[in-house]
Amino acid sequence: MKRKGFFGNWGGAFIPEVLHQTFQELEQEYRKAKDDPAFWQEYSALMSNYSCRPTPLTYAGNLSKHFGGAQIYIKREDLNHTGAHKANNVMGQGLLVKRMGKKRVIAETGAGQHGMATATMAAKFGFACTIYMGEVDVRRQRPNVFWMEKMGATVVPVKDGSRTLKDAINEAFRDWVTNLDDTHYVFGTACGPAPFPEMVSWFQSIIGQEASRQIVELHGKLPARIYACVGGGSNAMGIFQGFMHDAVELVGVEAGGHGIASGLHAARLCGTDSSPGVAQGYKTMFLQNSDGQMLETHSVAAGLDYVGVSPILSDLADKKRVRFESATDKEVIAALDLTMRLEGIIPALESSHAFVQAFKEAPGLSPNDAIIINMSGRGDKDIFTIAHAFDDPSWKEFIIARAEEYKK
Amino acid sequence: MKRKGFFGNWGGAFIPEVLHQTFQELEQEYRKAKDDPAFWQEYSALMSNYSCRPTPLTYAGNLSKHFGGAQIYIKREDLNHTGAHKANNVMGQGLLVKRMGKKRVIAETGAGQHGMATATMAAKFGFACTIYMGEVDVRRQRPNVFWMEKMGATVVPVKDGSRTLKDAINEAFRDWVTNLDDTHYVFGTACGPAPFPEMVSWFQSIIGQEASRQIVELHGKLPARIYACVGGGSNAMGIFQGFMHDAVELVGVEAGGHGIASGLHAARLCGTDSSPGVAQGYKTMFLQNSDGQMLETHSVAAGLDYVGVSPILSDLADKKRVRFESATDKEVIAALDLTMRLEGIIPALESSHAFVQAFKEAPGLSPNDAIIINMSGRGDKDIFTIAHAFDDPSWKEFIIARAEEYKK
Amino acid sequence: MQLEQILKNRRQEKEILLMTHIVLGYPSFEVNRQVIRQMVENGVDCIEMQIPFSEPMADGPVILKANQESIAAGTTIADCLEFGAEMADTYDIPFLFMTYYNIIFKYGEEKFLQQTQDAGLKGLIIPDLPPEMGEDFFRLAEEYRIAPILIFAPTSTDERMAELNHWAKGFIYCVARRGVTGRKSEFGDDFGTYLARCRKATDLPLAVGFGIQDRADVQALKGKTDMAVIGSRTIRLVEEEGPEAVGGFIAGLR
Amino acid sequence: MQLEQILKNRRQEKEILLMTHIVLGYPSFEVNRQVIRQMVENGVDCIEMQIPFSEPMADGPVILKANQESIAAGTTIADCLEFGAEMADTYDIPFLFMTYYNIIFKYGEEKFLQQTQDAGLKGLIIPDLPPEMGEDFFRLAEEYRIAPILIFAPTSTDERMAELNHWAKGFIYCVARRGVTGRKSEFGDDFGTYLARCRKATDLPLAVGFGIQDRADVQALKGKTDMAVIGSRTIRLVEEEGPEAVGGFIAGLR
Ligand SMILES: Cc1ncc(COP(=O)(O)O)c(C=O)c1O
Ligand SMILES: Cc1ncc(COP(=O)(O)O)c(C=O)c1O
Repeated sequence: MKRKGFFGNWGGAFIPEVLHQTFQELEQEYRKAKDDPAFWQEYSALMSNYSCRPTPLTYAGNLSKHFGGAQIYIKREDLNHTGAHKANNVMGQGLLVKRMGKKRVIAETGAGQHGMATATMAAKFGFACTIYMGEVDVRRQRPNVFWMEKMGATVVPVKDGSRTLKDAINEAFRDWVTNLDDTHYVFGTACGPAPFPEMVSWFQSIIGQEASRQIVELHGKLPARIYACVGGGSNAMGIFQGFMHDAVELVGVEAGGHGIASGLHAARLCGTDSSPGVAQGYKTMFLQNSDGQMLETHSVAAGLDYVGVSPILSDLADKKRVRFESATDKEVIAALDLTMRLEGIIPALESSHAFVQAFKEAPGLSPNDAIIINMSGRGDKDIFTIAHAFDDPSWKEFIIARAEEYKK
Repeated sequence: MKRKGFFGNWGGAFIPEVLHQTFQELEQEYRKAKDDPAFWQEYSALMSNYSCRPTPLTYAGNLSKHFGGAQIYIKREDLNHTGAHKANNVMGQGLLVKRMGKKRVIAETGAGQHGMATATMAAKFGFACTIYMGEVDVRRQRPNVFWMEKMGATVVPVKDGSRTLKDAINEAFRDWVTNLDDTHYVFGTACGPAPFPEMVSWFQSIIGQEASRQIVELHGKLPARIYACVGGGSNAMGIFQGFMHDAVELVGVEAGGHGIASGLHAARLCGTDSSPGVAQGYKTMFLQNSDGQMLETHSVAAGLDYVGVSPILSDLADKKRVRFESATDKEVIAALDLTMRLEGIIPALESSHAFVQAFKEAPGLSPNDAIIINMSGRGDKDIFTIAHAFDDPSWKEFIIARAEEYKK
Repeated sequence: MQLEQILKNRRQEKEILLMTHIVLGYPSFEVNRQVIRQMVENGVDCIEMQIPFSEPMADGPVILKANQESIAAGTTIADCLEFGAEMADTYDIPFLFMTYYNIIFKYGEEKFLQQTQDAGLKGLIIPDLPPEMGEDFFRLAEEYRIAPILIFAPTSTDERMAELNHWAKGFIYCVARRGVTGRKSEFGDDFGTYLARCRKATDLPLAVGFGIQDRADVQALKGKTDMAVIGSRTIRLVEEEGPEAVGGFIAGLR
Repeated sequence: MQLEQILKNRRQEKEILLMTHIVLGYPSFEVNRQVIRQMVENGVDCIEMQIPFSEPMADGPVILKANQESIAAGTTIADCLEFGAEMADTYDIPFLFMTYYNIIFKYGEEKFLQQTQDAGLKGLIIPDLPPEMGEDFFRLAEEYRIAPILIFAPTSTDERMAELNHWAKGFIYCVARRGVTGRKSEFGDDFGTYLARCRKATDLPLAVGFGIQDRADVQALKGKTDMAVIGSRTIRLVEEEGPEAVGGFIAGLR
């Protein structure tokens, strides 16, 4: 028997009683929207008029030649307004918030992309907006913070716990239980209590819908494999859903950080440091110690640096429908470098994880095969991290010179 | 009698003899491409697969309501790959370079957008690439420099003259006359010697082609007015061409800097400090003194900070087909602020000039009228300038803290 | 005797009962001991001991910080169970564990219940385990005679209260307002209506918690509820004035 | 006498003529005077005086910098015309103005030609004014008997050379290579072929410029061209060793 909100063993809604009613209403509104074809139409019209959907599926001729195996295609979620797939989910939830008549939205953010997208949506829909962001991430993603504030959002740096994504989520929940009457919590990924995993995946499925049509147009047949990075799992779910019932291998790539053996990573479905758990309102594989306390995670990519993972992906891992791999920080920087040089495309650090695994496997496939890499976002936002990772001397000089001006 | 390469009194190709043959070949290749319907098809397929054309025409409902006059639509060139309309021109020239069999491209850049676009195109097409950029602009647009270098381009800071766009152009010409056999100079705007003004405008006309179709779809009829910022004039020419023969008022907005009266601006077609001249290979209205020496210009927007202007626009100004206005730095920051807050959209500082004028005029038009603002690019690239203009304290703290790390 | 009965008996003798809260291992088990001793000596009727969790989603800043520091200091679940046993053995009032579900889930539900029973504790408060997420667990708890304390919130409908009552044992924890622990609550008209709804929905004793700060608050609750819950207030007191201050504070509440 | 004839006469007496170049007002008109005096005294046959322009697109770093510093020091077109008149009046060799077209265009073409003629100058080199961009101007120049010097480049086709020859007066300036002024040129086989093409295309005297540095370069050109042009080399010399060094340098070239 399928339990409501569960995917196999995973999911559910482990929420404080005060939120019970709010979730009932959200669930209802979501079901109504899902059953209403006009809603999806409104959603996809919004995404094509305000963002630029359908996003292209770019053929990466130079990378394909370089690796001499599969034909490599890149799904360009970076071309969305605000620069990542996060916009899809957020605009969809924005429409729901309007339907529910709420006036304020809150969100957590790691890489800042989801915060940017939410602040943007709030400006567009005229909602008040508060964004919770781990203090570590505020530091990693300062430009995004600046833009969120300019868009009228209040950004609250979260100083508890590991001061990253999970702590921002806890803090957002604390806000929500306090202000639930007028506030909607725009969850940023396919995690959290039901109906979020399913609902976020639904909005993101627009990626896979487009990609499955586009690859057949361009390549003449379905791809052999699809690669997506996995933070919470929303971009992966988004593209995977277009190919779930086809003979297409789906590969999720987690943050390998300094290496799986180092303990400094965020590999929940392909590592050995995770175990089943219940936190942040849902049941999934968590990086936790034997007492059930969550571990610190690490990734060069703020958006992958998370202890949990979509319960839907945990289920697909159980069912072996999705294969999970990991990419180390070092591999990520190398793949990013190659992609910039050969294709003139700058993937976000998060997205670059998917590129790493695709590059490892492309040479072993036939030139008749296509693979798709889901490029979840663009790397501009990561300039502070990337310039740092490349140890760029003129960047450093520039920052030092700017600082001198500001000190005057 | 129409002289070849002239638009009314303006234009021509005032070039050193050593370039004569190169321009002949370029002119020929351009004519061939223009007469070949397959070329435009290839071009627009590239733009839709690699960038995300057609870019949306976004209805700005909140701004429209705010001003209570015309319905405001925004043409979203910011959603292009690399973040500005510059990509259109560059990809088009890239295809020509391939046809000409050259292996290296050079370009000047002011805002860095054209340099970014050229470096990107070079990576995609496998060309060697050198970008000339005024030293002042290198400082203003450091992030773009970083990405250009990562894309494999060599960025040369130009230390002569006013160390801005015009000097970068001179320097690029010096490279070109030296390396003309294997090198194409990807001119970045609708200026320079013929056939550049016409050719760049042709590639950019894709904006107007789309917009004229889109506005009728969305608004049911043609717009009353169109606003575009004018640096060299390429984005303005791009959108204007879609409406040239219609009863649509075309408005070009130049950089008013600290105000027209201050002398610190870049107003060539609506100010009083310019006069006819010949420089950088073409004849147009230049900001120059009575001896014919070029003046220093000023704008908060690096991409508008230029002494000359498209000869085609000088002609359209003569013919009163396009009206020219200017926006001051201060007005630009205010318009940018409003647009971020009300629509969740971040226009580039250059593009924000067009917003200023549209905001001034929208209240005086009827709600039955539509106006289009050409949003030539996104403002992310301008974070260092914008955060500075807003005097954001946490941004300053952040930069200072980063600098401290780098000093260790 | 089971929790419900113990509280009902005590209620016979007092106008209002007091439940207090501590975070285990914060600032240390030794201080916990001192604090609990003073609480018991000053007439507290029930104590909830929070086993720290790294993600205390329903707690406010004071308890959040206490959780994190306790974990950072090395507190383990085994330590907490052991300490719980010691307290239940030492004092003749009911003790409860309060914690988030993951702690129990990860430890093993049955093993945890078994040890809780062995330790002599009477109940469990798990703010993130609504009954529909833990049907098996609720059945097991019954087996091990550990009362699962359920929570009513101002947002709970009458139907929801009825459903919760169906699963609840021991008493009902009525949170006084929206929000997390630690901030002050107002006990106005809305609160009265809400509490009346709670009363109608269950025969179990009612405890009111979230933001109860002082004597005035406790007085205001007399006649309206069976038990007042003092949470973050004592943690702050210990932080600011040391464990010795707890006795006087408790004594002055009723 | 017109420029072509003057040069042809001088060529009767010398194996190769020398043309030198200065940037007016750099580092000052006073230094220009000293330098020109030494040039004339040491047998230079023709001098091009560059009127500075803020955008000297065809010039390399040395001349570029000289242009900018001259303008920054306040040099005006009127100063240049006046100084030109003084030189033409003082010395019995042909003087030319070299400048970019905007200087003339902005000053007024006819007024500029009139004053150039009045000053006694013989010709004009305008690197950014190909004849098809200046038909009217070329006709006016003829009227005022100012020779418009045109440029052949290694990239010019035979047809192009013929067309240029049609407009040219005085002599043809053959640039030795691609690129801007200032870098050294190689006079190899390709150069020989190129120069032969130039010779065939015109009856005017041929001058070769761009990158001629020393005696060896000038020697190599003997018999192949009528005149060698020394450009940035003397500017660098003045910068490094002062104006006094020019005389000896010029004397040693032939
Ligand atoms: C660009 C980008 N890609 C990927 C992710 C990871 O999230 P998810 O796994 O939900 O797609 C993030 C999260 O912030 C992101 O910004
Ligand atoms: C975003 C943007 N808009 C406008 C301009 C101005 O150029 P143009 O007038 O050629 O469109 C630039 C130039 O760099 C630019 O980057």
